[in-house]
Amino acid sequence: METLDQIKSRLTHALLGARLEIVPNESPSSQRSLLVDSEHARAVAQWLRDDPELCLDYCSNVTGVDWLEAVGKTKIKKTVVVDGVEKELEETVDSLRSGYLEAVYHLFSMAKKHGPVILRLRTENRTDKNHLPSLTPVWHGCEFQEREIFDLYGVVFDGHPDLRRILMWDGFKDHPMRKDYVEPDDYEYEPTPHDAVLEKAKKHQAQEAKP
Amino acid sequence: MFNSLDQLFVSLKHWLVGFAPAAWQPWVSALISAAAIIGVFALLFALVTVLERKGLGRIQNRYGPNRVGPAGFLQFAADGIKALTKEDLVPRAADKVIHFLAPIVLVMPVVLAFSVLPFGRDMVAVDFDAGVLFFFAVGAAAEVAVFMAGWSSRNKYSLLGAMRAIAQMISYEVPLILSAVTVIMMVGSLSTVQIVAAQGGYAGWLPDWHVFTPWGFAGFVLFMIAATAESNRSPFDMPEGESEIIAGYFVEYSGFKFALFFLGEYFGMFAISAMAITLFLGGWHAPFEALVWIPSWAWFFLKLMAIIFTFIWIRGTVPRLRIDQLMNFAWKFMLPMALINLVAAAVWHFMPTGLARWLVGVALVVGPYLLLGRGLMQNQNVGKRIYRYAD
Amino acid sequence: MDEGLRSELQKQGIFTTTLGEIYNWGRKNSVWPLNFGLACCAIEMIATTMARYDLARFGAEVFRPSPRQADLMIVAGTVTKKMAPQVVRLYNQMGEPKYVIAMGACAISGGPFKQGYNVLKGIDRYIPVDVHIPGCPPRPEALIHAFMTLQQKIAEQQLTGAQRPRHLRADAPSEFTVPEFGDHDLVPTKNPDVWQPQVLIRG
Amino acid sequence: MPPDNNPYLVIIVMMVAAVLFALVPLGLAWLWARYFSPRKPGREKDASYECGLESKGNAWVQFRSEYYLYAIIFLIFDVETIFLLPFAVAFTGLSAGAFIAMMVFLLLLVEGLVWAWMKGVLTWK
Amino acid sequence: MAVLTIAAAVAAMTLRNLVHCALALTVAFAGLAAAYLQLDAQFVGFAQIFVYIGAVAILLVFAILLTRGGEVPGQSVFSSSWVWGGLAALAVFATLAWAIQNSFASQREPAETVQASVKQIGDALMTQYVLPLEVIGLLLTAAMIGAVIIAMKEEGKE
Amino acid sequence: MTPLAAYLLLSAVLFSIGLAGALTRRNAIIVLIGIELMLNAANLNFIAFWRFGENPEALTGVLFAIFSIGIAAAEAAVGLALIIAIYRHYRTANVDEVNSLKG
Amino acid sequence: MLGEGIIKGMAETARNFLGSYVSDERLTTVQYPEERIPQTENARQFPFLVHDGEDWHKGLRCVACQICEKECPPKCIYIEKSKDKKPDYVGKPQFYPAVFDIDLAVCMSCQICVEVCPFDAIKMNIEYELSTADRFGGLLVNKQQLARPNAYFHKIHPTEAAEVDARLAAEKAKANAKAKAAAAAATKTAAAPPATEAATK
Amino acid sequence: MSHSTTLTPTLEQRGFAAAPNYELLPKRGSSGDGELLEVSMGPHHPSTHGVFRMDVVLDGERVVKLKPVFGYLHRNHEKIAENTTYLASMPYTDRLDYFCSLTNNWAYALAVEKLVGLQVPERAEYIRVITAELTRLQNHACLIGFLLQDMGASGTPLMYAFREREKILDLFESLTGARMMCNYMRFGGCRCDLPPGWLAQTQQVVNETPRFLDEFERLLCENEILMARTQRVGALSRELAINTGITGPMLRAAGVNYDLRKVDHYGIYDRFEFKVPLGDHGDTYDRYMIRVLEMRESVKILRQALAAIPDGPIIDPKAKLRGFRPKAGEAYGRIEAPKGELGFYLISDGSPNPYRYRVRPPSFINLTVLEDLCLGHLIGDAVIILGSVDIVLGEVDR
Ligand code: SF4
Ligand code: SF4
Ligand code: SF4
Repeated sequence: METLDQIKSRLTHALLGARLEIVPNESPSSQRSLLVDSEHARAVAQWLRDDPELCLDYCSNVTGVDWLEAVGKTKIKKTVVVDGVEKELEETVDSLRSGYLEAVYHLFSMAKKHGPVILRLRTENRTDKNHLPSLTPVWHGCEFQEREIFDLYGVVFDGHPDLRRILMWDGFKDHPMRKDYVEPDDYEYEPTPHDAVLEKAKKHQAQEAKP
Repeated sequence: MFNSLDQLFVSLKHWLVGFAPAAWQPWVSALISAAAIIGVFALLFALVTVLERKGLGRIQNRYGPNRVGPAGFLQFAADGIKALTKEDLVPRAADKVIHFLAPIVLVMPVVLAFSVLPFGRDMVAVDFDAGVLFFFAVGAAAEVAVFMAGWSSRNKYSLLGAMRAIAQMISYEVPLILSAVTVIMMVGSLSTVQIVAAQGGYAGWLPDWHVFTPWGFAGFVLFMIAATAESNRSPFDMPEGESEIIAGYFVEYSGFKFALFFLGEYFGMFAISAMAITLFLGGWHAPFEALVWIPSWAWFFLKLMAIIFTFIWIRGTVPRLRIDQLMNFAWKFMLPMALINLVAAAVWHFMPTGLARWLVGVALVVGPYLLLGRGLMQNQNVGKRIYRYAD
Repeated sequence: MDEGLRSELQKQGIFTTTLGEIYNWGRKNSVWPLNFGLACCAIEMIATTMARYDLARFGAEVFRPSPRQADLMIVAGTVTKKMAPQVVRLYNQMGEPKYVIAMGACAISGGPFKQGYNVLKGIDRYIPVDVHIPGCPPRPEALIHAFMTLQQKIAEQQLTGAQRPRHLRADAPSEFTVPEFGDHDLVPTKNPDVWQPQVLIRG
Repeated sequence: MPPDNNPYLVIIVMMVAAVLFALVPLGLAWLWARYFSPRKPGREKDASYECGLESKGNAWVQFRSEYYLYAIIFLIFDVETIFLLPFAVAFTGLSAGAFIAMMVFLLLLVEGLVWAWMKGVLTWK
Repeated sequence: MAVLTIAAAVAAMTLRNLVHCALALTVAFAGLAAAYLQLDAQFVGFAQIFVYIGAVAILLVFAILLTRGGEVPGQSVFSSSWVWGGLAALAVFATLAWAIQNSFASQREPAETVQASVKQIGDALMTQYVLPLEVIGLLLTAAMIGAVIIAMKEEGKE
Repeated sequence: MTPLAAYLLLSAVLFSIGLAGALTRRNAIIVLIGIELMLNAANLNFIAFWRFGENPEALTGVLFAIFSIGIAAAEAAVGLALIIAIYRHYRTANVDEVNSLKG
Repeated sequence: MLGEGIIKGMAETARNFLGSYVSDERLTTVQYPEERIPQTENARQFPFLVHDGEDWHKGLRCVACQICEKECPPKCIYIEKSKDKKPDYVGKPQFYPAVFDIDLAVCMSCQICVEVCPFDAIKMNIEYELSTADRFGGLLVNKQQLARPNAYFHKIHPTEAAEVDARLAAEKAKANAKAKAAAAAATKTAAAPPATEAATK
Repeated sequence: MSHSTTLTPTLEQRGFAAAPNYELLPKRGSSGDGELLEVSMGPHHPSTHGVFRMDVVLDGERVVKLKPVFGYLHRNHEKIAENTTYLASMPYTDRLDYFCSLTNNWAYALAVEKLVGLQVPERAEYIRVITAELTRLQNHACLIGFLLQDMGASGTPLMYAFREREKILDLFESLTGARMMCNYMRFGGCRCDLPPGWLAQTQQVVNETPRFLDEFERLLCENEILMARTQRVGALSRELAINTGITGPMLRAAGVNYDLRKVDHYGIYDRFEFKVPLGDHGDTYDRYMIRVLEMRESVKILRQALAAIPDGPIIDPKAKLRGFRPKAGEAYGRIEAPKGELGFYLISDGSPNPYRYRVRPPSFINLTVLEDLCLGHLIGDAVIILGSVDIVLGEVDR
């Protein structure tokens, strides 16, 4: 299979105007990914699927990721965010990044038996500009997974055929997989409390005592 | 000695009736018959529920119930007590009156059906001239009961189950009766007693049972298949189709009403098996001339148990049919076969005794069977397959 | 039943005693479970009914799919908040007498998943549980043991008197509030009639 | 069985016995509930069962006509049986002509059946 | 028996719920069957049960469910011209009753023993009544085909 | 034995009830039920007259009754089929409404 | 031919039915309360605390290091360290658990506590008959209920217990040697507090 | 269920919020005959394999609309994993697909190994293959049993399947200590070595398996009822299967040759000789038969692995139990679990807890086509189609 760089260069030729970026990965797995802007995501996906060389006909995994507002000292977030790969950039962009939601697509080819090519889409922020194009029209297999991301992260996929909550009930208001989700306080009794549980327990008790 | 044993119950009844004043004697006699029939079959029901569970267990490499009472045989008593004391729920939306009546309406006809069945020599409650017709006519009332149960519960599953049940029962009733008609043709009577009497002889080592003729065998098989369907037993247990529509038409029944449905179903199964025995298996006649010393009623119940065991055995083996396949099977296989069998029986009657008669009879039955069977399979595009492998 | 209890009961008449014994005998030997599995524990529940362990020996293999005909609800697995109303409703729709076995850590307390936002921290918040089986999943033998514990419990119940079980008392409720789906959590989060949290805070 | 007995008497007694057979346990159950284990209807408890969900919509809906088609054919064959049975009983003493007459009767019905078969009525849709 | 039959018939005509009507009708049929049996027409009696309870009732019930008749209608169940209909029926009844009362035939005594064994019926059917039999066969076939055609949904339509 | 008049009266009552129902009810199915009831009443007459008749050996009444049962059943099948067809067309099985709808 | 497969299947069930009367393989039921499937050596159900010697309280190996509490995935262990030190510690000063509770209603039998415990103090029991009507009284177990003698450990997991004993003995020997050396060193200077404490016990 | 749906404000503007669930079809069928009946099957239903729910709209008995409803077993596995250490998630993976805890373990271990670059010793690889194939055997056996149960066989096939499963579970128990929740694999190897005599025992079980398979085939594979009920029912086309990302036996039944054991060459599957059975129709019968045939292939692999297992260490010495902090980065590891491609996607930020932990559950994605498969079939078919998809709610809802 071609390397990600080759794919990127071919893509930039094929789809003018698509803003592509390679997100590095420093772990030994070195599975790097391709960051695509939302306007061209659908076209890029289509191209990746239909390109005879690549033939990425199989979208295996769709993941939502929640990146909070950059909290200082977390290195990885900076490296992911910043287009430069260089480490020296880290200090300069310190805690400037705003939070966003991300959808990661792992693509494989069943015909050519290769992969993965990893596609990343990012929303502008975590609150109101939380829209991404749905890739379900390209790969049917994304349907439930995108719904799940919608449910748990609150990413709205435009063009999704049936976007509604999937795991939580319909009236549910939060997006529980977000990092800043606060669980409902249904603590009542915990025989073995410590650490976070203990904190919660104490808070609950204080609340009980209040009224 | 033989006679007294054989007529044990008959004499017992006469003896008992003798105590009553003359004017009451018919009443007492009828009462004793009714009580005996209900009592014996209620016991048999209790026994069979335990035996079925144990038998299924054995088929499935386990013991089955074996702790309640000696070897688990009191299981039914526990179940009965439980059912009696269980809360009786009637859904709010249900049609209360019909909901209440349905199990009773189900039990009544199946009990009535027993009254024309000869359980032994001289052991029949009533010998109607049109006994077989009575049997089927009364059996038809069970359909109404099933409908009442399913409809009155006002539950989606129960209604679906009831519709399925009725569709299935009416579809299999036609072949059921048609296969019985062959016997009636040969015997020339609708009376169950006479049908049994006609099978009393022994031709060589084979008894004169109808099942030992080509048309009789085919008729018996058809009758049994239809009987399985009529009594909602696997593989025709669609109306209850647990994996599809929960418990079918009695989803909403609890407590003893539910038990009555259970009872009704088993009684129906007994009755129809007994009818099969009467029509095809020589009723209470012994299979070998040498064995006639065994009382007739013992033979009858032995045969009944054998058929019930087969029911259990089948239930332990096969998966359920689908509703459309079930209907197809009834109308496109069973019904034509039953009609052809009618002709086969007539031909058998008109041909002289001899090998030729056997050959023609067998050909008339087996030929259509193969044809129709093939047609059925091909129609569904069903068959074995060969698979390929990739490295 | 021990002698002292028996003589005491004799005052109320030997009739109720024997009747009660027959009643208990029938009930305890014919406990039909609801065909109801939630998660991993359900597989062990199924395994219990299979040949190797054979729950049928106790006359309990009749897994009824309809709650109307079932006596025992084996809550086998994780009860999520999304599932909890249905579980309670099913319980409500069972006819008395009815029993509940909470099988496995999840059913008792939320178990390994008790930190989850969608996991109910124990089914006994909404319905009364007769027997708890710890384990994740409990071995099939443990389920049989629990079943025998339940039988024991039934055998000890009395037909009359103040001690008689819930289902024999006219004033005791036989159905419990079904929680509703709220904005963030179930409403209510527990049923105080059934479950009162113990006061135990340490550390 | 004394033959002089009125057979319908037995049937009536059987019927009554059967009804009693069903009613007595139900009565016992009722008594039990009355004295020991009170019935406790409730809003949820008496609601229709639907897999643990609240049942929505009416269960009494309009069904498809295919059930009815089967019922028609069944009815016709049922009626046919009524004629077939006397024939069958008389069969042994019948002439070939009468037999043929019956066959014609049957054939007419079979024709109807074949027509229905060809028309696809017998195929569950 | 007669009282039950009449009551059931009345119920069948007046109940609001169609399914109840059908079930009441079933009871009425059963009552009639009992009357046949009383009249020593065993075969006819059983045939009555067999056909009416076993088949016609089922057919009715299916038809009711197919037309969504299971529900209790909101408005009156009687047609607008019910008064006239009732009066007409009453008039008919009066006439009939009068005729029965005054006819000499009603004083007739029954024959001592009648034999209507199935065998005789069969013999009669196959000899004297062969033609009606064939006609009935034709009629049944025609009815089946006709009913099926009517009840089958028109292809392609709707 | 019960006199003939009783049977005839029963038959008449049933006939009238059937007629009344057929004439007064709105639902076509009930109308059909009424007609069915009338036919049965007639059947009862056949049997009664046969039983009390001059010549019970002739079996005429019995055979008539059998034929009549067959015909009535066929009629019911066709009638109900018609009702179903009408229902499908007009979405109602009420005679009045169908009348007023015409079509 | 239609029906052939069904007959084959019925032959198979018949074989099983008849076989259940003659062969064990076709009747696999182990009738639980009377017969039991023997538990293997590796079997695990719930944790217990090992103690050496007769006195469960004194002999507890646990030093309340709280590692298991931290690592337990569902957080079902609750430990409170003692204020005073463990009387018989070797090496670094150690505590004993003042409270050591495990909520069996939560425990997922994952054995992680056992794996991470550096002192071989917590091991897996094989008892499973713990069903109870009393959720809190029956399933929240304290250290006394958890304590089992080493002999019990040997009984249920002989191989593992032998290994542990050998390792502990070796460690002890090493520690003793160390202590001796320390003591030797101490005699040169002054008596070290730990050594005296150990001596009093 | 309360339908007071309110999501984020943006959604309300988009009009999503008003939709309670999905809109129902008009009350009359397209055929203009009979009313549509809306039935929910599940969450408490004998044959939805747990707490799955299908909202079905029936036209007579025919399915005209089917919507799967999930979440009744949503146990927040991913959230919990993100709040705990890498190791502590291992026992949780057992509870994903609770039939196949060992393959789940393996997939997770594989992903972590990719993330931190651990080398699995030879012996551990063999153990993994053996346990994974045993898992496959028991999973497929049970699945077939359940499928037939759904078809209405009164327990017998399921009992026979569980009889075999018990044998394999005994092996698991003597190896890992638990019957179902094995929690056996560790990053870089396995938790403990094989107990003495285990291999011989396994060999015996493996040798007996073909006999069981023969029995099973005699019992049912030629059964006319089974064939009639499964053939041509729920046929899945190749194209749809690929586009939907169907994996596992379901994909191969549709005729696509894609087996991760052959494609990814993970573990040491290269060393074994086995074939991949493929179906041509993609219907329920194919899905059933492919599993039967795969079991035979598994037996082949097991025979080879048992013969060739070497001695040696069972865990990478670099792996440590506590204080495990992978470098920042991400990895996606996947294996061919019995139900299909089981993948784990991990993002590490250098802390002891994964920043993002995602499971790619095969049966969840395989369910995407459920509606396509069921439409136009009868309700009885929908049940067995669902059965043949082979779902386990633990991993569908996580
Ligand atoms: S207790 Fe354990 S095995 Fe049971 S459902 Fe919960 S996680 Fe699964
Ligand atoms: S059991 Fe072990 S790990 Fe846990 S506190 Fe005690 S010594 Fe530490
Ligand atoms: S076995 Fe697992 S869950 Fe149980 S106490 Fe130990 S670490 Fe906690």
